[in-house]
Parts: sequence; C-alpha cells; structure tokens
Amino acid sequence: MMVEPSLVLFYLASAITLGGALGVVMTRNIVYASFALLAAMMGVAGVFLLVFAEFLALVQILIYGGAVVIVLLFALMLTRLEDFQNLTDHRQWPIAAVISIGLFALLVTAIVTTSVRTTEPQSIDFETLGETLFTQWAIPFEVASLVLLVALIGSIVLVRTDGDRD
Amino acid sequence: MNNNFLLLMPEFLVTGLAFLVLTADFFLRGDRKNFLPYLAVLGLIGALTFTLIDQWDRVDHLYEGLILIDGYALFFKAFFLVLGVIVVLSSVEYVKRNLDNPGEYYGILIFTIVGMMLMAASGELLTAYISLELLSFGLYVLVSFDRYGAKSNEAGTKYILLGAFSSALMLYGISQVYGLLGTTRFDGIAEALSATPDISPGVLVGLVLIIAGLGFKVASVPFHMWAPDAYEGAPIPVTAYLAVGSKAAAFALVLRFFVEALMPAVGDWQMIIVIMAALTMTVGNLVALAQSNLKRLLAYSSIGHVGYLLMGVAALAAVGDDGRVQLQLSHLASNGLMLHLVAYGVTNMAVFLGIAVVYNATGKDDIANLAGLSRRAPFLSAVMAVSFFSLAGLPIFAGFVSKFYLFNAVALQGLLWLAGLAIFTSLISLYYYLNVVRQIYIEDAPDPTPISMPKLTVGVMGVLFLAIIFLGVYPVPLMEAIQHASDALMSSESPIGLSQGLR
Amino acid sequence: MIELAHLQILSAGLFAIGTYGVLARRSAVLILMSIELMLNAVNINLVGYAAFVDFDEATRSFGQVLVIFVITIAAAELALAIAIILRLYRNRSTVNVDEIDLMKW
Amino acid sequence: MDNFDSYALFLLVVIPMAGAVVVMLIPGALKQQIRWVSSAFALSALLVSFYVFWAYDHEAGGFQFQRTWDWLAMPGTGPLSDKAITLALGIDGIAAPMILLTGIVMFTGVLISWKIADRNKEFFVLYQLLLSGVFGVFVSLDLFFFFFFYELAVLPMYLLIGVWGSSSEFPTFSRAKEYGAMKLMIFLVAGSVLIWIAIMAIFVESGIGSFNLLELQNVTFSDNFQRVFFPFLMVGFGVLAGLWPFHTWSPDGHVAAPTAVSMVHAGVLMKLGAFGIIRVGILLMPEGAQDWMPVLIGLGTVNVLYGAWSALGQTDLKYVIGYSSVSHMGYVLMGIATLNSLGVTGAVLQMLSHGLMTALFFAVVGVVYDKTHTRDINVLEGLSKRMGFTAVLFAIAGFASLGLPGLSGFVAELLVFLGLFQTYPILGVLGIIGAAITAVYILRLMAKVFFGPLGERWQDETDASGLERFSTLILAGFILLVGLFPFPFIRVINTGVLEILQKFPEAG
Repeated sequence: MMVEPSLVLFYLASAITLGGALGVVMTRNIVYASFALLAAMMGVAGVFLLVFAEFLALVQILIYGGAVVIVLLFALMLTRLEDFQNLTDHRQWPIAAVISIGLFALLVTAIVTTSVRTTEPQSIDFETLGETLFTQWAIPFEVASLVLLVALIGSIVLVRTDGDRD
Repeated sequence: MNNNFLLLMPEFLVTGLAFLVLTADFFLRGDRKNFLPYLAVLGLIGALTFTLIDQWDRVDHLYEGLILIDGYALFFKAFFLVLGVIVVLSSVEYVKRNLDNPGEYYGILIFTIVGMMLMAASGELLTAYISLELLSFGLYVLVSFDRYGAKSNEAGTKYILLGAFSSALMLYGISQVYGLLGTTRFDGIAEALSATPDISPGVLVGLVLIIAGLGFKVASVPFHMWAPDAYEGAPIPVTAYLAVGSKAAAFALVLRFFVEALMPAVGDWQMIIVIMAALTMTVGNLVALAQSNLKRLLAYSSIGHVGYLLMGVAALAAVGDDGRVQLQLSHLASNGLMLHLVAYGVTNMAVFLGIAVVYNATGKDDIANLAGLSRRAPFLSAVMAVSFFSLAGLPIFAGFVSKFYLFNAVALQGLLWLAGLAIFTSLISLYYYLNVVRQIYIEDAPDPTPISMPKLTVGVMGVLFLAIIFLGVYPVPLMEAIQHASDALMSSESPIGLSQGLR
Repeated sequence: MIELAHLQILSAGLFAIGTYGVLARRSAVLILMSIELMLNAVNINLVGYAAFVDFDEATRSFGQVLVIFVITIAAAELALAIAIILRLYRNRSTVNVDEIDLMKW
Repeated sequence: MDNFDSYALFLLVVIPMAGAVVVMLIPGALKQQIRWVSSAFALSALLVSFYVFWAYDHEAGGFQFQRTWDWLAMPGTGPLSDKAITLALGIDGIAAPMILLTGIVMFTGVLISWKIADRNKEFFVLYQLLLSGVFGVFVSLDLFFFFFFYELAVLPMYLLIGVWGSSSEFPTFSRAKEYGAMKLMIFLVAGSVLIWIAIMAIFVESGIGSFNLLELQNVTFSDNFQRVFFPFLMVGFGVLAGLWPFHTWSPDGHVAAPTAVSMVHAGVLMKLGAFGIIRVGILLMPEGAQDWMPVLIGLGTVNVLYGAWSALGQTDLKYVIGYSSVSHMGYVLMGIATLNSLGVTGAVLQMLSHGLMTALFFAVVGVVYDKTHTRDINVLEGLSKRMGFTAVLFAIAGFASLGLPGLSGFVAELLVFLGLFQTYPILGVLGIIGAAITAVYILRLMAKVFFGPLGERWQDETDASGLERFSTLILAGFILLVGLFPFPFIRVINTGVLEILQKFPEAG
C-alpha cells in the first residue's frame, strides 16, 4: 500500500508540533522555550494547510510567529534574562504528569469511542468565511473588539511608568 | 435575516458610557476627576431606566438566538446595572485614596458590566464565551489595578493565568460540542442531546470541560485556588465586585446554559454538580475557619456560598423512576438560586464596603483590625454585624429567607441529604462569622479614635442595610420579579424555549 | 489519507502537554506559553471538525470563525498577561508563581 | 374588640420589634430615655399578653386569635402552594400561659436591667429583638415562621452574653464570657440544623405545598418517616430544652449572661424547646413520638438526676441555678414523654412555674452579685441580716423549686408525678428522688448564704433597690398565684393538651 504524501507531511507537522510543545514544557531556558513554542505554532500552521484551512494557516503564522513570540521575546528582554536561564519545575511535577497522561487517555478514549459522520476534507473559501464572520457572527465580533480594547487599555495602564514611583 | 439592533440598545448605551468616561478623563484635570464616578453612576441609572422601560415584557432575539431578549435577561441586566451603581459608589473613596487613573478604572468597570449583561442574554456558546472574556479581561486589569502593590500584581498574575487556563478548558469543550453536535446554540444543543438516547463520550468530555471551565469562573472546588489570592490582593471594591458581580454573571450564564441547553442530559451531569456543590460548600467553609485576613475569610466564605448556588443548579431537574426528566419543580431551584444570588450580593457589598472604610482608616484588613470597632463606628459595626448574620443565614435578614427557599428547593428534588449538608456547613460558617462579630463588639479597641465616614458611604451602607432587612422580612416583590425571570427562562414561549422532546 | 482521528489525537496530545506545562511549571511566562499550546490544541480540533465532519456550508465556516476568535482572544490575553507579569517583575523581581507568596492560605 | 383580637398576637410580635426600632433611633447618650421607652414597650407587651391569656376561651378550646397573612408562594409544590408560607398566627391552651410567662419575664427583665449603663441602647435593642422572637415562636402556626422566630430568639444571645455578660474565675480554671456565648450559640444553632432538616423533610414528604401546621396536621406521615424524623425534632428542640447530654451549653451560658438575659433564657427560651417538641413533634408525628418516648423519658430522668446531682456540687450561685434548671427541665421532658393528660398538663404547668421561678432566682442572684461582687457560696454568709427582702424572695423561689405546697412548683411536679405513675412508675420514683436532692441543695444553699451567721465582709451591704423589689415581687406574686389558684391555669392548659392527645387513640 502506498503511503500518501499528505499523510507523511501530516506526521512531519505533528512531530514538529508535539516536539515543540514538549520543548516548551521541558526546557530550562526560557529563550529556547520561546523558539520551541514558535516551532510548535508553525507545525500547527502546517497541519492547517494540510486540511485546506489556508487562511487560518496564514493567520497562525502572522499572529503567532509575528506577534505572540515577538511579544514574549520583547518582554523577556525587558527583564534580566539571567533570571530565566535555569528554570525549575514544581516539585509535584510527577502528579502533573499523571494528570495530563490521564487527560490524554481520557480524550483518546472519547475520540475512539465516538463515531462521527465524516466526508472528504473540504476547504472553505475566503468569501464564505468573511461573510459568515461579518453577518451571522457580527455580535461576538464586536464584543471581541471590546475585549481587545480592554486588553489594550489595561496593558497601557499597568505598564505605564510614572517616573518617580518606579 | 432581519435583525433589530435596537434590541441591543442597553448594551450600546453602557458601552457608550464607558467611552464617555474614558474620554472625559482626558479633559478633566486634578480634582475634577472626582466627577467621573458620578458621571458613571448617572449614566448607569439612565441605562437602567431605559432598559426597564424598553425591554419590559419584551420577548425577542437576534441572529436566531445568539442574543435573547426576555424576562430572564432583563432581570439580570437590571441587577447588574444596580450592582454597577453600588460598586462605583463604593469605589469612590477607595479610588481617591489608593489608586491612580480613575478614568481607566471606571471605564473598564463599565465595560465589564457590558460583558455581564451580554452573558445573561447570550443563547449561544461563542457569544457567551466572548462576553465572559470581556468580563474576565476587565477583572484581570481591575484586580491588578493597584500597580505599586505587589499583592495586587501577584493576585492579578495568578488570576489571569488560571483564568486563561480555564478559558482553554472551556474552549476545548466548546470545540467538542461544535464538532459532535454541529451547533453551539443552546436550543440546538438541547435538541441534539434529546435526539439520541445516550450522549456520546466525546460530547460528555466536552460538557465536562465546559463545566470545569465555568467551575473556575465561579470558584467552585476543586477549581477554587485562585479565588483567595485574587480576593486578598485586589483593591477592596474590586474584591467586592469579584465576589458579587462576576459570580452573579457566571451563574446567570450557567443557569441559562443548563436549563436551555443541558436539560435533556440531566442524568449525565447532575451527579457531577452534586459532588462539586458538596465539596465546594464543605471545603470553603472549613478552610475559612483558619483565616486571619478578612478578605481571605470572605473569599472562602464566598466559595461556601458558591456551593449553595451550585446546589441550586443540581436541583434544576430530577430524573424520575421511569427515567424521564421531571421539570415541575425546576423553577423553584432557579428561583432559589436567583434569590440567594441577590441576597448574597446585597449582603456582601455591605461587608466589603465596611472593610473598605476600615482599610481607609487603618490601612489594614485583618480580622484583628476590627477589634473594638463598635466603639469607633457604631453604625458601621451594626451594618457589618447584620451582614455577617445575614451571610450565616439568620433571620430577620435576607440570607435566612434565601437559604430557606433554596435549600427547600433542593430538598424537594430529592436531595435532602445535600440540603442537610448545606445547613450543617452554614452552622460552621456561623462560627467564623461570630468570631468576626466578636472582634467588632466584644474586644477592646487598641486605638479608640472614632472612624469618620464620608456621607456618601453612610448613605450607601444605609441603603444596603435596609435592603438586607427588607429582603429578609418581605421578599415578596423581589420574588415576583424572580418568578417572572424564571418563567421566561423555562416557558416554551421564550425565544428558544425548553426543547420539546425530553427523553 | 489524513483522517479526522489523526487531528483529534494530535489535538488531544497537544492539549495534554499544555496541561502538564500549566500544572508543572513555576515560571509565569512558561505557564502562559503552555496555555497557548492548549489553545492551539483547541484550534486543531476545530479545524479538524470543520474540515472533515459532514456539515453544511455555514456550520463548516463557523468552525473556522471560532478559530479566528480563539486566536484573537488568545493574543490579547497573552499581551495583557505579559503586562501584568512585567508589573509583578518590577515590584518583586520574580515571575515564579510559587515564589509569589505574600499570600498563603 | 373583635378587631383587636385578630391583631393581638401580631401586636405581641410587633411591639418588641417596634421597641427595638424605636430604641435604635434614640441617640445612645440618652440612657434614661432609652430605659423608659423600653419599659413602656415591655409594659404594653405585658398588657397584651395578659389580655390574650385572659380572653382565651378554654371552653371553646382550639386555636384562637387566629389570623393569617399571605407571604410567599412556592408554585408547583402541591395543592396549597399558592400560600406555601403564610404568617399564620394563633394560640391554643398550651401557648396561652407561655405568652403570659413571656410578658411577665420580659417586663421584669427590663426593670432588672435598669442599672446597665454601658451601651444600654444596644442592649435594649437586642433584648427586645430576642423577646420578639420568643413571642413569635409561641404564636406561629406556620413552620417557616416558627423556625424564623426560633432562630431570631437565638440570634441576639451571642452579643447579649458576649458584651454584657461576665466571665467566671474559678480556682482551677476560668470560663470567659465569650466561651459561654459561643458555646451557647453553636449548640443552639446545631440544634436548629436538625430542626431545619426535619422541617424540610416534613414539607417535602407532605406534598401539600404548605408550611401551615393546621394543614400539615391533617397529613398522615408514614410510620417509617415519623420514626426517622421525630428524633431530629426531639434532639433539635431538646438542645434548647436542656436535654441531657446536650445540656452543657446551658449552665455555662446562663452563668456568663447578664441577669436579665439569664432570666429570659432560663425562664422562657428553654421552654421554646419543650414547646417545639409538643407543637411540631407530637402534633405532626404522633407515631414517631410514641416510638421515641421511652428514650425521651429516659433522658428526661437522667436530666433530673444529673442536673440535681451537679447542682449539689457547685460553689457558684449561678451554676447552682443553671444546673437546677437542667434538672427542672427534666421534669418537663418527662411529663411530655408520658403522653397522658396529667403528665403533659403537668409539664406545661412546670414550664410556666419553672419560668417564673428561675427568672426570680436569677433576678435575686443578680441582686446579690451586684452588691457583693461575688457568687461564691463559700464566701457568702448570712446575707439575710443585711438583705432581708432579697433573702425572702430567694426563699420563695427556692421553696417553689423544691416543690413546697402552695407554690407553683408543687402543683406542676405533682401532676408530672401522677402522670408518670400511670405509665412508668419506677421513673416516677426516680423523679421524686430528684426532687429530694433538689431540696438538699436548695436548703443547704439558703442556710449557708442567707440564713447562717453574717459573714464579716458583708456587714455593710444594703438590700435590693425599689425597682428590684418591684420586679422580683411581680415574679414572686405569680409564683404564689399559680401555687394557690392553679385551676384557671390548668383548665386552659388542659384544653390544649387534650386536643393534642387526641392524636393517640389508645393513650389519652
């Protein structure tokens, strides 16, 4: 039986994603963690591409690659990096490991035992996506803009320095 | 698709008010910034009046049930607006003394009210989630608003990390619901759930994750760890808001979600909620015994109260012997829940306002700081003692009636043992409340100088005091409003209504 | 041939790893990154369902709309969290959540 | 007066509450005005309670002065759910004397508290709130309001004891007043936890959707239900009635409390417990009552003997009275447990009699403590030489307590014993032994404290003040009245008792 190229690519992207994720939760250096996160995000973008969610892949690369990781790195630069060189975990990390393995097992069981009617993967064109977003989901969209506004104001209020008191 | 956006007028008005306050902040200098809270209060009262006139008896919806306009939503909108007025008024003194940037403070506070109003009105998971985030984001900022207080920053950090974690859990749940049921609208979920005899494991996992996420938001055990830290670190009026507002909003959402979406699957979630409720009230009240900080004590006590409220959720329906879902008594549980929310809210606001006064005078908020308060501020002490008795559920105060009603509703649904446990834990709570009352009335004050209170604070406290007693002696008018809200929630004429084919 | 189950299991794995990170790490920034992993797991799940399940057009695109919302909110949450954490760092010179111990029960 | 009748019971609840509100509005500095206002309200409550007792028609029997106001509906719970919770008031022959007792004790308590100077405004607010709750319990015919007022009667106790009470120092240990207050609150509220659970169970089980006792008494609860839930009521109310082994709050609480609060608490509040057992327990669950009565009567016997035995060993005047209350409440519980007309009537009369007598005891001990600043029996000697009036009054209370004919205690205890001999003769003997022990400690106490040679330290003591004489005389007068003319009281009580006992076809 021929192994399909898309499946190979999928495994590759999954490997990058999970590897990156493991890097984030394992490494002792925060800068490495940031790059591992970036790798994981790119892996996710790859997965999106493979199932024809091109637009989302683009958004993923732009926002995570371009914004999130950059923000994280900038934030780290504002602090003394040596504080972040030798990170340790909670002493109860084995419990955390047990919990997350249990969670994984639970989720996989649910996936395996739940039957879903599937079809061929289909893409969604930009036009439909935009129309849905701006008509049917206009209210959440506007509320989301308020959320962003609050985050913006909040960040400014909190980070702004008043000179004399900092 | 014909959508009448005028239905969202209350939310638009309040949003506009938030912008107005933010903008006015630029133009006011120095002392004139003290006008901001009054501007906010006037605006909120205006919005309240408009909402009541405009949406009275109106039943409608937007986008096929994304936003529901009904008596239930109206009840909570009015409650949140009134609460907003009280929170703003209780903040005035504290903000003036302790915080910078009053404009941003009140602006963000008002944004969160919009979030709360939308939570009570949403009939769909994404809308509910985004509204919840609007509330949560505002609270993250408000909790850390005391920028130079390390405790406040610490509280904010823990709050936002756990808040984000809970959002992630909830979103995973939502994705499961979307993928396996094909809809996130409450009526659609109910329909899909009643279409099949057994819900699939995937959906169940999704629902459990959503419940866990909501459990974080209401600080239910075992998802409560953030609450004491956030309560203690946050500026006092924000703590009050956190304890009352965010909780009420979360329960407004929970109640609608459970009644309108999850009712057909009651057999699958009831036990989970029962266990959560039992754990929450027990742990909250037991741990409260060990507290020495007043805000922390109230955090754990409010966890205890969340247990009682969750009990109301658990009692929303019973599964009969024939396996059919029985709804005859559902409105009693939801009535009890709402009544207790209001009673608890009014009472807690009074307590926190009192703590703020003491904090402004002494700079501390430990229980021991209340020593001899009755000689320094007799009125304040009386209000605080009354509030603690009300929280403990003693008559003639609001807490007694609401507990009696709620516990009865739970007992009627065949959960007598749970109601008994609740009564027992409120006995425990009496012990630690009495210890606070003891500090106020029996211990001697190290510094007997009288504490002076601004007239505004006295006025607000007086109103809350009368409200606690009035609700305890004559809750009938409030109960009628609540009954109206419950009817709207449960009636088949509501925009989406209780789904027909319950299995 | 990629199947829905592939994406679901990938998503579950990522979600579990993220959960582990939240529970086990002490640094606030790393916890934040772990939460981002969890949110990405959600997105993979959503995209998978949107692509593979036998939905009509509107429901399909709703799945992707949800992803857009998740990404947006996640980014805003991250920015705000970083702001709060920086504030904390300035006042206390630490971002380890269990060193933040002014408050204990 | 028809119109007045329908409001009389409501007035009884509202007068003290209004008194509390009015006193609250008076500035705290006007201490004298506060006293006068409080006594005016107490006097009007006393007059109304007199009227109610006098106008209760014992020939007609049943619940009189009935009036119902709608309150809260709980739709969907049963046929009567539109009026699920109502403020239903009414009294029968059992409640009528209790109301009289409350009126008397309330008024005399205000007079005795005249001397309180520190924060007397708060004191009278709480005191009147407490009494409002007590009246409320006796007149309520709705389980919700019954419980509401029951809790209301407990609520002010913590502050009343904690703020105005006194701590006790003993050679080996000390009991802070906060300890007594907290212990009392926790025990009593723990008791009401059981009551609350039972009330909810009754409401759920009845299925009629009403908390009204008159409606609920027509419902027949299954034997099993009654067997399970009667003990909740028995123990829950029993805690307040001082039922052994849940009585330990009582001596500590009474000792720590200020005089008037001890009077109200031992005199009236403990009766709420016994009253609750009759009103709710026996009325709604007769079969359960019958099953559990051997236990109650056994515990009551322990109460009598244990209370008397403990009183024997006390050196603190108030502790003696406190344990004697435990002992006397035992007679009440035994009387109730006989479930026959003689015994229960005796129990209710004992409630009245013990209420008056304990109130008098605490009032007199309060006077002694005020003058001498000690309650130590070993130190107080021969006070009658200097405090003749006080000594006589103490003697009256003492003789009533040990059951001297001509005083109220005799009739009541006699009836209880007669009732006991009909059912459990052996326990009747034990009860009489208890009375004998009572005689020992009361007589020993009187001999030592009042009628022995005058102690050196007490040469300069003065007797009770006019106000104290007045208030104690009222109490003593009623003790004599009930003792000499018990029939008007027995008549009224008996009508109430017989109606309840109709629930038991074979007994009665």
